[in-house]
Amino acid sequence: MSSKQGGKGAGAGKGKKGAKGGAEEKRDDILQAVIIADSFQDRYAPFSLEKPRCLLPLANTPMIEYTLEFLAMNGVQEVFIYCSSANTDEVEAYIYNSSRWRNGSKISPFSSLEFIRVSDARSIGDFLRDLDKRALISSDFILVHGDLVANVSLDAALAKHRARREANRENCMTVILRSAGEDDHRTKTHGITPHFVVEPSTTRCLHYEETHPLQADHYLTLDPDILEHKEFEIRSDLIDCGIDICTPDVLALWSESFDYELPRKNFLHGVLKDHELNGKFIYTEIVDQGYAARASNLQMYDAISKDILGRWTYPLVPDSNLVLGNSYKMTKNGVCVENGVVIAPNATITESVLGHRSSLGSGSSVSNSIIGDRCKIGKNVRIENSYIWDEVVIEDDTQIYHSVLADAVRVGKKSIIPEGSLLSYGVSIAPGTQLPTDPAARISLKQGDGSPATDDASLVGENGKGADFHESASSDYDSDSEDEDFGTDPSSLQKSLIYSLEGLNISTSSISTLATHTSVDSDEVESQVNALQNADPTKSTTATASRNRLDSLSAFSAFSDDSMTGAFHTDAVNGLLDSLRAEDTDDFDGAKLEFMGLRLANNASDSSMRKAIAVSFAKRAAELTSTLDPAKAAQRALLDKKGAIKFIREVGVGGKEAEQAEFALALQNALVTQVMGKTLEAGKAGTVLAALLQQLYSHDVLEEDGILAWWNDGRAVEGGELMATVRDKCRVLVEWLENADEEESSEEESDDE
Amino acid sequence: MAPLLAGYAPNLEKFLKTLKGQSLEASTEGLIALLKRRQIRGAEACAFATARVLLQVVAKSKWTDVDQLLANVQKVGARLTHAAPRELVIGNIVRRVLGLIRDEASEERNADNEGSLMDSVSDLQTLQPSAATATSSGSQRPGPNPIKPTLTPAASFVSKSLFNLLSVVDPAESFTTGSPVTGSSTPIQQNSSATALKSEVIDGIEEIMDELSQADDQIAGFADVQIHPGDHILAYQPTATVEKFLVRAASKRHFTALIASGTPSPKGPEAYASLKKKLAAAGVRTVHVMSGSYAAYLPKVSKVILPAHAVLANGAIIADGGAACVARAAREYSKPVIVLSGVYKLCPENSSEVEDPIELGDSSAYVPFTDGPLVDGVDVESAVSELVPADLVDMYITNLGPHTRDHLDDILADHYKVEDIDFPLQ
Amino acid sequence: MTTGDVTKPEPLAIRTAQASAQDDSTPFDIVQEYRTILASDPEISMPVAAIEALIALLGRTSATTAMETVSVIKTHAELLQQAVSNPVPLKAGTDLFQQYLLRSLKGQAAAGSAPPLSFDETRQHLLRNSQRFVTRAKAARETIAYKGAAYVKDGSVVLAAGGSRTVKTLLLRAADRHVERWGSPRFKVVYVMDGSRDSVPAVEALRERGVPVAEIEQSAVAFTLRAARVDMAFVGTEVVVQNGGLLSRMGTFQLATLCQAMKIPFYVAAESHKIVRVYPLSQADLPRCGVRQDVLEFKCAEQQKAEEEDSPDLFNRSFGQQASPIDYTPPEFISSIITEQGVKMPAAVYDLILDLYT
Amino acid sequence: MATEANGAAQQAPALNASPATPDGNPTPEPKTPGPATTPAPTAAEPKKLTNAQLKAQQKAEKAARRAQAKEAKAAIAPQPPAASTGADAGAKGSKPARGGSKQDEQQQQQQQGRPGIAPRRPSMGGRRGSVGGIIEKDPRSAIPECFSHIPMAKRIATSQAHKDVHPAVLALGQQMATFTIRDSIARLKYMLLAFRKVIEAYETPKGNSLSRHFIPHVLNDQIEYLTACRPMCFSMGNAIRLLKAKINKFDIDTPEDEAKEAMLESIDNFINERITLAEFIIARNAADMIADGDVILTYRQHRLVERALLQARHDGKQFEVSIVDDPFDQTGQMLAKTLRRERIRVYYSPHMGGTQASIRRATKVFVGAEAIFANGAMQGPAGTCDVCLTAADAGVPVMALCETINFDRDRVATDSLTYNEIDPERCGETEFRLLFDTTREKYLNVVITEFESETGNSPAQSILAILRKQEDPNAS
Repeated sequence: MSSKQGGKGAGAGKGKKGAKGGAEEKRDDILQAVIIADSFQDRYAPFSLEKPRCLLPLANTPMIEYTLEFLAMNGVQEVFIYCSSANTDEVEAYIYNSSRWRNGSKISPFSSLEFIRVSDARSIGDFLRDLDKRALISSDFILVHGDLVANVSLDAALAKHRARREANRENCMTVILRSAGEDDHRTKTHGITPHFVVEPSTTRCLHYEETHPLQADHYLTLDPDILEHKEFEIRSDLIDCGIDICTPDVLALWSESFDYELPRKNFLHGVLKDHELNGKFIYTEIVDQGYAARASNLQMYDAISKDILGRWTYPLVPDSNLVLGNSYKMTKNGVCVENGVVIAPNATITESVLGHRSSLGSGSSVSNSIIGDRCKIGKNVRIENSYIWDEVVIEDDTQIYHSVLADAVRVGKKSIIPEGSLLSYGVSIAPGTQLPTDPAARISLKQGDGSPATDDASLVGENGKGADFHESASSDYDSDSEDEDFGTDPSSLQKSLIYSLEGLNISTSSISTLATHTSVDSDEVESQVNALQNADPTKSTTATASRNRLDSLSAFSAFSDDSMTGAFHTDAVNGLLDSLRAEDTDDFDGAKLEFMGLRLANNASDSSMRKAIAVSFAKRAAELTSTLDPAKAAQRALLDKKGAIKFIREVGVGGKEAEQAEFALALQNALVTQVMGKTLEAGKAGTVLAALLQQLYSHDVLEEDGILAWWNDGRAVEGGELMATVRDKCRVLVEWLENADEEESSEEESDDE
Repeated sequence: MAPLLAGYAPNLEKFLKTLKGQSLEASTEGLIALLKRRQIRGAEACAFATARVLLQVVAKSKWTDVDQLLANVQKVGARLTHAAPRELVIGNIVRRVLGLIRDEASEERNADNEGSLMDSVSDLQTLQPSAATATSSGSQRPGPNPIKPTLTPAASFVSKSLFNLLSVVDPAESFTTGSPVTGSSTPIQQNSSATALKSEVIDGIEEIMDELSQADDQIAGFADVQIHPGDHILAYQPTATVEKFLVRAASKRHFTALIASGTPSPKGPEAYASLKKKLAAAGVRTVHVMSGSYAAYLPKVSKVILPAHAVLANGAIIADGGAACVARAAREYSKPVIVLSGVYKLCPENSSEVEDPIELGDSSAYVPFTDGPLVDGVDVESAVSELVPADLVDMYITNLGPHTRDHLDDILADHYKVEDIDFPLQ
Repeated sequence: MTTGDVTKPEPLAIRTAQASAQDDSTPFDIVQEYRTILASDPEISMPVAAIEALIALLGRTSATTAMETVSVIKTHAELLQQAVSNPVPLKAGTDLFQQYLLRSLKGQAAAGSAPPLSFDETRQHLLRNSQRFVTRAKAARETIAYKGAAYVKDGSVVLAAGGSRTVKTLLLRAADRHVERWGSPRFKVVYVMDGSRDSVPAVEALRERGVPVAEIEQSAVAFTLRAARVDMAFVGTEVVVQNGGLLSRMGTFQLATLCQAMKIPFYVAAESHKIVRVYPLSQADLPRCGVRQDVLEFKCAEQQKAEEEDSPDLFNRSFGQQASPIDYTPPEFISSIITEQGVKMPAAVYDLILDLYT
Repeated sequence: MATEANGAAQQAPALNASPATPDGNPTPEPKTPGPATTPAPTAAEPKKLTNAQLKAQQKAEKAARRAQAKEAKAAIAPQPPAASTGADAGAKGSKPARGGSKQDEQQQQQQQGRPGIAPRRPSMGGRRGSVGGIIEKDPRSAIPECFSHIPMAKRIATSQAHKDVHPAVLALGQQMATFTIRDSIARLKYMLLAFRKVIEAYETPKGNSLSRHFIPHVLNDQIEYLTACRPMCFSMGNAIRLLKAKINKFDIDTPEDEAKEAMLESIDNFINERITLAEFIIARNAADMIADGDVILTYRQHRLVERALLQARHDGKQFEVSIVDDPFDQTGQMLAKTLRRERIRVYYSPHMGGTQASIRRATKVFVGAEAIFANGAMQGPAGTCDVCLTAADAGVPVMALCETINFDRDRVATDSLTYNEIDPERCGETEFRLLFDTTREKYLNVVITEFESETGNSPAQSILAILRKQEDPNAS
């Protein structure tokens, strides 16, 4: 049924395009962008209770400023900002008060900036479905989030995207990713690791999946079809900055699947998985120049702030004063100060930012920190790696390490704020208080549901203000709670400032790193896969508390595979081949039974069965070519054994056009592989394929549409000219099919008899 | 398809295109944003963009008398300079335009001879410099041999000064006292038409823009004098200016050019391809020295050529990072260091006045962001530009000709009015 | 000088009322006048005092014609110069004044007052504004301070020497700038204390402003320049000579030499009216420039004794108070001269002179 | 037969010595088990691998040496026949030849194999392959004539090498030519180790005496070949001089085994004293020059400087390091990371542009010297001179770290073009680069050598004095 939808959706998509075709060309020079200004997450809790995430200060600048600047930097003309009713007002107010961005402002770099309010939105998906309805989008547009900090130039990516889109309307989306290298990198997301399966030759994205240390098994399940690709990489070294270049079809896709909520976990993963249904292609643009990251949680907030201090985001640095009215100056020791700061002569400050009219008392030291406007910092205060927002008061002799203090927080004398503390708006810590270390405190004046919290003197001291923050019952987070319910939700890993897996019971099996294997000799591969299957999971390397990641750049042979399906494939192919080769009997039912058994044992997907079958017959045919001419070989391979054809028809293919195409493609791939495995001369491969297809056609296994669908399928020509040449050999057949009529075909048959 | 080829990202050309239709404010802010985002950078581009915007100010901004016009130019100018504090040429262009206005204004006033004792003072102050800019603007017109500025304007530039202890009036006070004498520095329009002034000033600004576009050619005009047969010329990170210079020399002289790319360019050996090609065409041998350091080569080098981002009043220059090292090495082997710079890059600021001339650029320019440990642990400081102390430079070649350090004062005097020297501090 | 070239017929000098009044009273003692002026105002500098003195003279002289007046002024100027051991600073003032008169006499535009005032107008102007000139001189000092203050950056270490009020003001302005930007002064000062107490006010004032100041002996300069990693040196001067060099209190040359050796910028803060038409060639050349000082007295025991007997005589020879010895700092040691007219290369000084006296 | 076996046995260590280079790679670096999978490397990456490689090879060589030693002893005692038969001319002649061919194969593998597999060789490794291609045509043709007098490494097909060149030397020559072994001290060390093998394999022909025959007929060929592969560094020259002196001292009728033993022993001592121990003491001496609160500026990554800094850190000194790097091979990044691991604050300036600014902050400058000439001038990696000049202007003291073995008693250089070397992969008009530059003695405040404690710190001008002192005891 989902397939139907797919069909409809695709159709709708096409229709829309057709309709807009003209307009599109005209408006191609107008670049549009959509900002998702609401994440529907609470990873910034408790701060996000008071202010929408995209307005929270990052290096003393509201995040959305970076996002808008990025769009301006890339010449975007029209901007649509999506907010949920929850916080539209605030965001809108902010934009409205900014003489730079306000819609229609003389000095705005954008020709238009519109807010779209979706009252009942529950997820980003809802936004995009809504956007689809509105049909505001005329052509390629850039989809970003309100917490994006980036300086990458999109020109190249846009050009490529456009070129691809013009080549094939189904190429609907390009995902911008920043490579971040092998090693641990502060700017990679912790906890949840995205894995992109990419075909290097085309940069096409084949598969997307997220893993996190809390999940029981650390396997990526790759759709076997992926393995049809001669080469692909599993990239987990990437920073996903959430920049997508989309054609309007993308919105159509969202609409088709009403249940998608998240652009990656649901949409990207889903669309790629159902590729056969929607026929859409998604590509990646992996940049290694420039900066791009999302402050999607506090850890990223931390990392990006550090990157800004380290000028990795240049020119998005405080002393560029991109925000109207700022006048930061870069001074010695990487210190950036606004006008009117007061730094006592013997106060030391390094690698930090100090906001407008903030003061630093004598004997105090600030390092690797960002301090907002109008903060009062007393004498002999020590601040390290911390983020102090506006109008914070810190009294003498207090120490603050790696914490976030929101606006108007007040910390009394001789207090200690240890690593990871989060002090939300207006919290006040009484003098001489030492906040807890493990777990670090998250103090707020409000509770998760927004209701005021009753001050907890035991935490914030006598007549301090604020209490330990509890999230609304819906997503209860409490670091004291047992590991189980803590462990269930990976996002909980990202709710703290400091990433740590301590105290979590994490299964020690790492993401299975599949053997790298460049040769394509199928037999070799099969043995390879067997080896994988036999590998005892407990033997697999144990995860440290740090991230587990696949070796980011291992080239995969078309046949190496995630152990499960891989195993099935091997056994199945071997089984089938044996019975096909068998001299004594010409019965195929035994093989069929065995096969079905295997299938159940491994609950192999249809596609993997399809592939197995295709491969075995292709191989058989290939073997036979050594003695016979291709045509005969194909015929013998298919017909020697009674029921083989039937088996293929029932198990291997199936009625649908798409499935038939897949089978054809599988055959093609298999033969090509044979050629590469030197078990079949290149010349013959094509003819064999042609012969096979023809046979299958004449035995009603494949129908005209199926074969034609395969013929027109992009993948049939992807991956080397070998594929192409092999395919070409079938041109005659195809042409013949296209204007086929009964007699001819029957004649053909009779000839074969 | 067009936008595709050009790309969407804004840049100087795109900006200039927009100027026509836009409101002045929009243009100003537009430029400011581009400057801040470094999407317009480099002396030439900044100078040109500034001139264009100031032209808009004169043409579009609302003003009825010279004081207002000056104020408007100063206001916009100040915003631009603050947008890119390290692009000193912006300030220069603003000063040039201010001076221009003052000249035109005073001429206007002389036209109708109200030359009373009162504002007569200003005549003398302004007349001679105006003569000066006359000569220099004369030299700005295209022509093989621009006239070298005479001493007179320089003298007149200071003549006001020595006596002002005893003089009847001096600007310092006239600013404070609201008497009509204030006209001395910014004469109030009595009955001369603003429109006339406007067109005059606009012409002047266009002349400045001509000067910008012709500077390189004029500088190149002095090449063959400085470069001799058999020389080994080390050109540090040659710019368009240097390229013209060398190529021109190549047409007359047979020398060897060592192209010094202080840092690996993304283009690799292909960098400076056009320069190499042109020189090769002229039969000049080029060696592309792929090194960060040059002390090793200097014994063989006969002259070092540095392109300047800006030349400061005391002769120090701001140049690409690494230039100071080359200059030092040159001094070590006492080889002359020649700085190429259009006059418009000559700033009245003194090296000690300039707010920290070392611009820290993009850390990822040379350090891969993909190197997690490095990114996290190490304070990367990649200097885009740095200050080459005055004592390391031997000669400056501008579109007016070759100069020594002591000369710079005169040129400054020719091009900037005393009143504007302090811009934008005032 | 297009406007000036036409010389106009001399109008007869009219005796002004007040001139006639004082005419017959006690003869005018220029030296006395000069000393009282100097004493009256600690802020006033020698050239300006000299000018003031001459203006006073102008008010008192019975001279009728322009020529007369000029010669009277001339003789008094010379009197004045002979009266002091180091006449050069005075010369700066007197020359300027005389030149100003001469110009107007020649009907030539003294810049800043064109078209030429008649001689009498000039005279009137001078008499009327004599006080104004003093204030202008002080204003000039402020301007210099304002310009120089920009040189003192966050975290820099500045070395200063001598009793120059200009340098003092300059550093105080710098402190103000820093307070504006940082809330507190972010630079340090090393003050070279020559035996005199002249620098004490500056040191106190700076410390008052919260600027950390270190006082060092002259002998500690070389050490300090490196040890304190000094970024730049500021000195005042008594005069700036024709080639852009300095005649200034003893020790300036030494300081300049050390700075150059250590590649530390050496800045001079001087009002343009301190520029004087004198061209010393070397330390030995000072007497030719009219400087009378006996820094080098090689003596043996006898002379030593002899002098102790007639010490008073020794006193009269050099006129007490401003007898502090000076030395000559050649231009190549000077990074630049900060004047109220802008920052000048030493070489540019000659332009000023040329323009003034030709 | 016996010879065959013996020969093979004798070759064995030599063989598995150099293949060990690529394979086993026991680098302490936690990451990337096998470099084969590493992606396109940052310029720094392969450098580390090279280090690792060197370590690896070192290990292997040691192993080889031990094996050799055992064998030698065995050879001496139980089976004199082998030795004697070994004396047979034919066998002797054939042995190196055969070995040579075996080595050849290895070379081939190393040559073609490596670039394909992965960037195992230094950053330029990838391209060297290509250079190797061009190399057959005269590589020097493109060198601008004003630099034509400067020598350059050259890859010589092992087949072209003199037949008597020992396999181990052949291998080493290639590794030097390809800059697989790059650092001067490393080159010195491996040369000596190779010579060890040469000596072990050497048997004095009938009617000849080792002391008369070995140098002219064996050693010189080796030296010639090595020099052809890459111009010798000063330390190599010095070492050879000392070795020859040693040999010449042998009495004509010193028994061969005794002489060989003596030579081997002196080589081992040499390595221990002049390299291993020296490095340690220099680091020690240099570390003592660092005081709390210092900001040490250094250029690129240099073995000695790195060790010194770590030593100082280990001594609990509190200081910061400011690294200026050569943008064309960013070895400084490696140093930066190493220091970070020791929680030393590091400022990193990727190119010369940062020098002036960094110097302002620095209190001392440490540079590693390739060599120091008789006049006290220092040869260092290109760029060192620029750093020292800037330091001098800013009045920041410069310390040069250098083993005495790198002192050159005879040669004097006042500029960088007298003795230098062209980067063989940048040796044309489109790309040209010199590897070293020379810093005049007046810009060096002190040279830190392996002399005990304080006395190890000498003014550059007086290195000859040091040499004199040094040689006195050594002369025996």
